[in-house]
Amino acid sequence: MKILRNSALLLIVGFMAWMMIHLYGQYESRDALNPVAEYYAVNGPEETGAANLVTSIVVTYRGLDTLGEVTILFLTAAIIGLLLRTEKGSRKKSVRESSEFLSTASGILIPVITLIGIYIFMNGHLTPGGGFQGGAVLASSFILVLLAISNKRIGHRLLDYTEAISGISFILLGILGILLAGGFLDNRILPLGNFGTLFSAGAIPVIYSLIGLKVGAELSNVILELNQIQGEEEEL
Amino acid sequence: MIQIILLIVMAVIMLVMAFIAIHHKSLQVAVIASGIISLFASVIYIFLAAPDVAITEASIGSALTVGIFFYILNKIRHEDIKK
Amino acid sequence: MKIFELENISMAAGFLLLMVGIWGIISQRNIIKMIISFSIVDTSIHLLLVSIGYIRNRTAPIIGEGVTKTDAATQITDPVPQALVLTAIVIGVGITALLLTYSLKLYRHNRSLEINHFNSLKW
Amino acid sequence: MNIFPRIVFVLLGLFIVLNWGLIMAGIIRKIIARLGMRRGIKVFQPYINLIKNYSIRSQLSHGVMFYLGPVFRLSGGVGIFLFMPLIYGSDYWSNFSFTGDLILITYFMFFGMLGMALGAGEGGHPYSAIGISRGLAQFTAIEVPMTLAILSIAIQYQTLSISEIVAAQQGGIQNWTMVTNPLATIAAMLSFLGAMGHSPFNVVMAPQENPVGPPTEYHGTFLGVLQTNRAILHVIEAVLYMNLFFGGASNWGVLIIKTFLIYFWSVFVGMVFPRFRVDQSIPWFLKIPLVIGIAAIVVFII
Amino acid sequence: MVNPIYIIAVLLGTAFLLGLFRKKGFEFGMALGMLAIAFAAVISVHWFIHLYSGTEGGLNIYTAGSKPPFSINLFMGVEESFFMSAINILGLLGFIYLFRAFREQGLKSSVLFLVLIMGMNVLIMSRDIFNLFVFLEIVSIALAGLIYLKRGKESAAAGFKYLIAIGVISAMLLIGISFFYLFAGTLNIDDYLQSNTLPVKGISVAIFLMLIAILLELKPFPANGWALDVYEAAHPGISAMISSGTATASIFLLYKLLPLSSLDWLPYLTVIGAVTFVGSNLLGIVQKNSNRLLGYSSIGQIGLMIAIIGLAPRLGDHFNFIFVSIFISHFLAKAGLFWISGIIMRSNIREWSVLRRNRLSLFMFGLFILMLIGFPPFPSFYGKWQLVMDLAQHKSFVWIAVILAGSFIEGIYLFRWFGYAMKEQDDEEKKIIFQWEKLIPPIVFSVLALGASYYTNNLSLLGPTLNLIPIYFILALFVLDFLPAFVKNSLVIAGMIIYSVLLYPSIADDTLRLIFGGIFMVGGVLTLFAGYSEKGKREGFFPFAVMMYAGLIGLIQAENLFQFFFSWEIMTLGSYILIIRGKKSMKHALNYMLFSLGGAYLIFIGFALSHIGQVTFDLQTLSSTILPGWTYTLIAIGFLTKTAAIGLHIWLPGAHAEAESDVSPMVSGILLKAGVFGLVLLFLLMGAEQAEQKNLLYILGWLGAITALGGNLMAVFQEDAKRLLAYSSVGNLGYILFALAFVTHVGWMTALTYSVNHFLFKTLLFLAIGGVVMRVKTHNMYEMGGLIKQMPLSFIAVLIGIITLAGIPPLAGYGGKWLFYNAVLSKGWYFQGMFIFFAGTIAFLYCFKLIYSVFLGQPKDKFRQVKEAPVWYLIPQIILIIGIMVFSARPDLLLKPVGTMLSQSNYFPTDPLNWENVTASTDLGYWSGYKIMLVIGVMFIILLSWLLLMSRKAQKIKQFNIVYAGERPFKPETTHFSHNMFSHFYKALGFLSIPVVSAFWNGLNSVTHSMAENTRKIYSGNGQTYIVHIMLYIIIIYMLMF
Repeated sequence: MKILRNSALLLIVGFMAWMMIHLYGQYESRDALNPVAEYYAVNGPEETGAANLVTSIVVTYRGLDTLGEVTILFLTAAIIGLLLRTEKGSRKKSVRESSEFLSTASGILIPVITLIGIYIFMNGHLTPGGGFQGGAVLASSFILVLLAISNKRIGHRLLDYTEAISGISFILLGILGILLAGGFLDNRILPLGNFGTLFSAGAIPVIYSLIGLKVGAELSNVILELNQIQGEEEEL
Repeated sequence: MIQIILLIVMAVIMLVMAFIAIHHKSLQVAVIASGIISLFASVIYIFLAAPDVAITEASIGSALTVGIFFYILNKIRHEDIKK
Repeated sequence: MKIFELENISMAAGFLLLMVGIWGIISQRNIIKMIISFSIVDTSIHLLLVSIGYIRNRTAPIIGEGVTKTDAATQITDPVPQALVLTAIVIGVGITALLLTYSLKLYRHNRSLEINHFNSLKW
Repeated sequence: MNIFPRIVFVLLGLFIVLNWGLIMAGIIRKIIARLGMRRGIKVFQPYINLIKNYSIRSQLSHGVMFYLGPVFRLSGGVGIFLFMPLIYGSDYWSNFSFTGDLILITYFMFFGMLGMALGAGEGGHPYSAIGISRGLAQFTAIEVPMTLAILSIAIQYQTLSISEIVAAQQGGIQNWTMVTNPLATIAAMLSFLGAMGHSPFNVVMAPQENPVGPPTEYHGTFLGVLQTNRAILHVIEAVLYMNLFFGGASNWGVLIIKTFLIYFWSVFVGMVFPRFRVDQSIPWFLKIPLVIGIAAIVVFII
Repeated sequence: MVNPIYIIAVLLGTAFLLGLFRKKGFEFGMALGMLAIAFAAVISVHWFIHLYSGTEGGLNIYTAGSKPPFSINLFMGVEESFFMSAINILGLLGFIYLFRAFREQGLKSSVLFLVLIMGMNVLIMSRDIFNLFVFLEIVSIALAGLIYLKRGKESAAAGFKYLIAIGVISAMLLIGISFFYLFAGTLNIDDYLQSNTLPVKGISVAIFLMLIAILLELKPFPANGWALDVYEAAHPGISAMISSGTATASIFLLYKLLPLSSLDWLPYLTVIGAVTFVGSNLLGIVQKNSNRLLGYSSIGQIGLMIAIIGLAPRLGDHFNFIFVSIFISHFLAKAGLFWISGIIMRSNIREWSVLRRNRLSLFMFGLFILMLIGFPPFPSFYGKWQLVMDLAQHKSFVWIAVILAGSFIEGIYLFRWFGYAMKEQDDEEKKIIFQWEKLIPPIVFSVLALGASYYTNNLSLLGPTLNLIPIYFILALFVLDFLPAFVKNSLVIAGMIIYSVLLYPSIADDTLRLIFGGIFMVGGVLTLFAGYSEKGKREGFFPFAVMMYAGLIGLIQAENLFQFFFSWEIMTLGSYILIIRGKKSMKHALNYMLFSLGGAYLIFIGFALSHIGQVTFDLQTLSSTILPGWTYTLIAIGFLTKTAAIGLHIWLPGAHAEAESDVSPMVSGILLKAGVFGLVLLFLLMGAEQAEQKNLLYILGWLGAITALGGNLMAVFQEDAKRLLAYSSVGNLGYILFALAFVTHVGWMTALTYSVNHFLFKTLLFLAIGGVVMRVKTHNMYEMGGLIKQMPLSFIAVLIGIITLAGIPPLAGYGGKWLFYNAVLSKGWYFQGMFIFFAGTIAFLYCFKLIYSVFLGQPKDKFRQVKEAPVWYLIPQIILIIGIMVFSARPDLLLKPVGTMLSQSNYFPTDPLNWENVTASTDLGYWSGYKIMLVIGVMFIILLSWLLLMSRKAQKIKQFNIVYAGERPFKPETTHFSHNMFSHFYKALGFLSIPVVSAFWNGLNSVTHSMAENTRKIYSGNGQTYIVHIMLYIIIIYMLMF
């Protein structure tokens, strides 16, 4: 019976593979950029002032995607909160003694990791990396905070505020783009500055920092929500 | 040429890992295997001139995802113990 | 040497990985295994996308060492797929986290991780 | 013709028919008795019965419909008489047949039956209703061959007017429907057996033997009215068959002979055959007479 | 105009902001959220009004200060603004609806909702494929969270299944998008479309993956198990959003992306949509859970919309109208129904009877159900009409059949459900609260539904010609439903009389319409009189009574096919609701509706066929149809359903018998004539030659004959008085049918005479028996008896009625019989004629049974105190009796004009009837109604006097005294012989009444049900199986297309 089932499923995979082979068969190695990419390559640095073209695309040209993406993380955190929320709405406080070693280590590590994270998203327009990566690093530092300190309420509020403020600022900057420049999320509301320096590329570093903060807060929130599961739910 | 050979090796490892992730009995091993897949993928991204993607994949796709997996596995185990 | 080039190999690897992931999704009854398979599928698609953007012998799309503003068009790989992958990765994480949370929830409700045990709704 | 002389002739005709009906009933019963090796009643016994009933003083009425039942019944009988041309070629004896044709008579037969059924129904005796239900059920089946026969004649003569049907049969026995359309005649005569309610189709009256039933619930004047009607109806039904199948009558003598023979046919059959139950008689009518009736039509279609 | 991007900004900003709020700020947070959605709604509606009325093409919204394809752009056109308005209004109401749920689950859940709305807005506006992917994910994830709003095991399982299904689908989408970028070099829809280059090799597979993913989002049958679980498990407020909201966005997405493909997707879409429509509805038949049922229905409706998109080339200019009207009906109705479901919190459709406790929600429920099925005056009716007409123009008969079959199947379960709500037992024990904030959204949508109907009527190609006065009258009656019954009754009667007077001049020249109009209107007023005997308010009766009469009169007035069909449906609807008001009529009303619906669809197809190659919908187009055989057959069968020809009759007895006392005469005496009118009209329009040539008539003749026999035979064996009369109607309609099939002058004259006769006597009988039933509270005749003393007037009415029915001279019925003989003989249909006459004598049996069992014999003890029927029942009876008498004495009053009309119709140039004063004669015979009446009357009086004279001393005794018979039973044990009166007849001919027809339909029914029962087993509840379904679906479609 199991063999029968598996061979039937294999057959499905086979058919899917057959479909994908059609795609693969059509693929030919590229030797030039297509017009859109070429536009980015030629005009991107001029228009956005960012050295990292991926960043310029992510933050400005496809900024709406990024907004959506940030929203998805936001949603995820909210949904996890909703899903794991206990019926009474109050979470049991888990009081766990932090080990001496952990608190000492985190005392040193947290500032370092946070700084790395901030560095990554601040320099997103120049070097590889940016808001997402930096955000992830920030989140890891937050995990350390979580392990180190026992009062999580403060952390939670902080996260919420960071998340909300960075998110709203992101949108406000986007709207400023409509009002002051060419359209929603246009980075030229700030001077483009000297190409290749930290304070260049208009609003990109600002936006990317906000994204970084928001992503960091959101990822941290996800972790926090997961951490707070107490398993006391007696639902149907 | 070395790049190509390396790439093939990595691809093979990824596939093997994928099989392990799917068929290994232990969920922990499976999760780690999936993390390894992501990790190798991020190396491939560097080969393919995509450092941004590589960093992201490594930090988010690999580390964070594996972390969440373990978190949940832990919780599930915890549930079992409790009840 | 059409086949043994970087982009071909990585793309083939992506497709193979995709198939393995799909196999995992439809064959594994354990929902954690299914979620792992989903993340494999995600990775495979990212690999495909990056391969699509790759152009042989070019560098990363960052203006700086070795890439000048003026000649960027002939020196860099396609930045667009990379931007897309960035987005896709984050979305993938979100969905994976959600799936995992749901699996925990399901485990609480049903004391089981087998997908065929969650069929109280049907027909 | 003016209306008043016509009324006079109608009343005269009615008188003749009534008397002939009473006498015929007496004669037939006498014959039956003799055939059964009995002495039988007096020939004038029906007259005696009639007079006796009309003069009974103690009378009971169950209600309006009970009262009206006999009126309906008699109206049915008299009505058929009124719409029936009696003597061929005589305007005096054609009654009110100008108001309607064969169809009218066919359907007017129901009038009396309905009234009778309702009247008896109000009597409250269950046997009345049983008898009526049987009678009606059997009647539906009787009607089928009859209808086929009528249709067959109508096709044959291309008219529904009785006078014209009679006219078409003049000039000797070879022109009678009996000869020109024997199938229709057979079908009609078979259904006539049922219509007369003699054995083997007298199950309708069977509750009488209990000894109750529609006629016996009535008494006195009511019964007198019913007896009057029966006398008229038997003759006039025979007249109908005579007109349709046996060349009509050109004078009263012929009429009396022919009606007697037609009526006697039903009595004769009844003496030979045992009684049918209703659920037997209905299929019977829907077998042989039906087939014959259909054949009677098919002959004319082809 | 406000830039639509602010919708996104405001919604998202509010969502982010709400993340900050804690429990204390809940109300404030909700207010903010509501404001944000209201803002979105206002802006989108504003844009819609602006773009719809203006000449502008729409607004391109650029982001990031560069032009597409380099940056993402949004587009706000008229279509976009329309769908956005819909979604935002839905969102606003949905938000209000979920107020309590949000409070229980925390403000975070309302954040999800806001993001959901935002996502859908972007999905509609965005012109960038990858952007669409991102926001599709947003929408999916937000939904995945909201599914758990209700909490619990089921919700968790459904959410998980949803997530994995969406995961697979979005993987396919993403692969498609990736390779699309590879091959096309752009992610912008417009850019790709404008490039005008030949499609790149290989791109078709990529586009296939994209489109199939979007299609799978639309839950095509059978790859939709996950969606059904979601519909069932989610909070109804969320299900409403999925069904009306995300489906809207997704289908617009499909519409938007479709042009990308160079492959001809349209035929496949049609097939996919049609399979979904029929398959999903079929499975709905056996569904008991209301939310899941709504899910099946949603999926079906979306399937229909997909099919319409697929059929777009055949619809041409009408596509927008058709699509939008179907869409708006689904949109409003489905959301409304889900909302109502959430109000009453009952999952079993049988328990929806609680709706009766709240009139308003019951009304809304009915409104939405009817809107879904496509009854007039709702937009979907117009949409389906136009759709079928256009499809017929392109000879796409298969699609017409499929679409109507699907609609019919949908009708089955929706009307069953409606029946449950109307009639199923309501467990009073269980309390229910109708919360105000949950009632607001469905109320708003009901109002919108009515508004949309009005607007569609104005917009449709034929609409403005519709006579809306009756509709307004009906609406006014809904509003005035709080008045006492007698006020409303007077209003309705006055309204009908006024309308008749106004109507009269327009039909005065047209005898045919005058006759039927007379039956409908006079009959209507007469039967309404009986309604005065009702105490209280009689809620929900008058609007539907007027609806039925409006429909009937609409048939008379109809100038074109559309108006005719519109009226036909209105009439069906009104009568259905009147019938379902009866005590035990749930099942019968359903039967009635299903047969009517099926018949109406056949008529519909017939009309569509006749419209092929025609420009107008004028009734005359029927006479020049290019497919006469099919057209006439279908239309005729449709009308035959209404006249309950044998085989299609099984709905009638129950429906007519179980209806209320004064409704039975309406539906039996009057409504049935609609079918007759339709047939007459059809034959007139067919033209004599067409009609003569067809074997159709011959079949029709036999059908009529068998119907007459079967109907009467069945009537004989009934114990239920009203059922007896109902079967008798079947039989009588058989006569009419038979006579119509002659297509000769005298034949038609017979049919029309019979129609009038049947109207007179059947209305009379139903009224009389209805009056009796009102008093004795039972339908069973054997429980009655001897009522002549208590109800003499009713007795007289029944007596006159049955004499007319049986065709006994001198009353009017005989005229029909006489004409019949003439017709049969002149046509030569002797054997069919024999059936008819046999049926006629059988009629005698049940006539006797009716009058005897009820009025004669001995009375039952418990009925000795009953009174005569209410005076309001007697008045119309008296009027009808007068009518019968007049018509008996002077048949020429009717027959002469009919004869003239028939002669003038180029149809039967010669009138075979010669009139000499009041004596009619044909080649065959003659008949003088007046003289017969006179002779019989005089004779009767003479004989009566004779008897009176002779028995003047008769003593009156009680009914129990049957001492002459030697019996004297004790009182309670009556000797009333009534039950199973014709058992001997049954022994002889009962085999003819074996219900083969019912057995056939029951068999069909059970086959359908077991088919659905077996098919739905594929939804095993296992999420993995659902994924396998999805993959198989992709593979199969792929194999079909490549």
